Amino acid sequence: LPPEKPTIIKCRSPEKETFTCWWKPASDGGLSTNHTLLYSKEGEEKVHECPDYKTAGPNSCYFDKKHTSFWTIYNITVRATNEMGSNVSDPHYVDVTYIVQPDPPVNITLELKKSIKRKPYLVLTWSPPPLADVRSGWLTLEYELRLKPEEGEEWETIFVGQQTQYKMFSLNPGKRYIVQIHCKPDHHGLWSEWSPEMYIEIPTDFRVKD
Amino acid sequence: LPPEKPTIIKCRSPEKETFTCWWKPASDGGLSTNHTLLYSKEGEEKVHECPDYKTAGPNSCYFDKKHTSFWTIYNITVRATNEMGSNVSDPHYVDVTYIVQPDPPVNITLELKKSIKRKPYLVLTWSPPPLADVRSGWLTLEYELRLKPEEGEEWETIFVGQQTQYKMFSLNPGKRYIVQIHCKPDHHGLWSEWSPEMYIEIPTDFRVKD
Amino acid sequence: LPICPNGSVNCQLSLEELFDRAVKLSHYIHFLSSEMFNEFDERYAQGRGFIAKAVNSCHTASLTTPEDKEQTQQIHHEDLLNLILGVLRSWNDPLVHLASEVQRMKEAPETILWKAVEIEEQNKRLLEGMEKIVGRVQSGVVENDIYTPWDGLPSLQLDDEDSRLFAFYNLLHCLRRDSHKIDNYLKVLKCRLIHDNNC
Repeated sequence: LPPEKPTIIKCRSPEKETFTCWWKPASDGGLSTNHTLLYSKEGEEKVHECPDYKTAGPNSCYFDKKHTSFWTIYNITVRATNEMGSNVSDPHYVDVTYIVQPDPPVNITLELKKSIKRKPYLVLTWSPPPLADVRSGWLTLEYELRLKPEEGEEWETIFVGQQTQYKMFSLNPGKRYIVQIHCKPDHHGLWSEWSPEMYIEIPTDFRVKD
Repeated sequence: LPPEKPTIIKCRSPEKETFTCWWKPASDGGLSTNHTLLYSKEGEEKVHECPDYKTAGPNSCYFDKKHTSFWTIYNITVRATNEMGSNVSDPHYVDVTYIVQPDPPVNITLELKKSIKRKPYLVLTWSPPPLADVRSGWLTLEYELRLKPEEGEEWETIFVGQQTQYKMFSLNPGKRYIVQIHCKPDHHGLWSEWSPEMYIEIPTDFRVKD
Repeated sequence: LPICPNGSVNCQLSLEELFDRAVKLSHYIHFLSSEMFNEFDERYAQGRGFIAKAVNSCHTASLTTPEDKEQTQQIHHEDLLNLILGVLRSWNDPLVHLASEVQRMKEAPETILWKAVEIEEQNKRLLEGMEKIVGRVQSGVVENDIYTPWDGLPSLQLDDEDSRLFAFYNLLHCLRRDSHKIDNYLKVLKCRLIHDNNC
């Protein structure tokens, strides 16, 4: 039998300069199957083949700067071929601006402070992921943090816009909290992975005097 | 004695359409001295005299729209003359692009809102200064706000880019805050004065339940 | 938000999307050009009186570009777009040489070098985008005739340090000026064509 239809899983750009697409190979029914990624740009008849099947690992296509335009929509398909015939995936449309998924924020610090009236508050600070930080003004990021008591079930998520610092006031002395942060390009694009979990313990003697 | 050398103090444009220069008159040693502002524009041999000594008050020269060009260097000097002779200031080189200092933002409103999870947050909105024509895109303004607890010492300053609205999340229930905003042209120019102080009290019953 | 809801039938970026990206890019290019000029000025030009000499010496000075709000608003958008294209094209060649000549400078600071390379790349990208916008806005063929040649390479390679530094200063001063013009004109065009002058 000819191979089944392959499917394009996703395409991602880490910094709006290059992008990579991954596909799920068609089940090959035991026959050796090879895959070809083809793409055309909006308004152009010309069909091109994937410029680089290697850099991003198996079943992937990497578009370097030269092959990445963010003025156009890409129409991408993958063709699976074996000795009995071939089969083409559904078209996958890509606009590079919409598939930007940055790396998580870095250099996260948690510091416990006491306000003038002895109220404890937590100051979180962080930095943009290195790739975005270098191109500030080109890739503007927004941040969201989440925290929960260690044994708690529910995360509390707080959107903090473009700030890279946040003050938490309503904390319970004696509790241990888990904190994570992630980021996303300001208009279009996808949330990064969450940063690694960080822990902070609110000492009991920080009891708030009402 | 002929007058001493006058000095040009500064030149400013409030809306990137006109500009004014001020000078410090030379000490006149008791003799009546008059001042003449002369300028030439990049790429032109011709020397012009100040078009309007009146509009911006004493020791000033006002350049209306017709006499104001951007991306071009003005070479400006002031000459002081009395019956004993005259003296000319050092040349002052000005490109109006870099001397725009707008008026502060107006119509500032502060509104307290509760997020879905009963967390209090403050919504600030404001408008660009009336003189500034941001609608046509000729002038693009960026804003920065600062706030601090009433009895606090330290201002917290937040750059908010071109938005005219901002949501403040990390607020301390029961506290009274002072808020101010100022603005600057994108890229070049000077920050406006801060807007008048505004106060907002975060009610205590906004305390978050565990 | 599906990119192409009805498949590939007229599936293309909207003019608004194209202008959004062009303005973000022109803003970024000018931001870099301005920073690069300031860093160079601070490091190499203090007390040399270059500003007085850098008068009317940009290779694009012969292009008559609007110099105030009224002129910018009165010019037809197709003429302004072609003018932007002309200025961008006129910078392709000098930016290629700028990046390589900065590399040859004595302890060329990494930050200036990196910006020169980044600006060269982003300028080409903005040119690609502007050709796309002009093609969309203008029914006819994209005009290719607005262009001013640059003959400044020899002066970047002069032995006399003061003259060579002035040549760099002047080029960076002109780049800062022209990239600001492009950014400003694009913001006006976007408000005019996309937001009906109600930005």
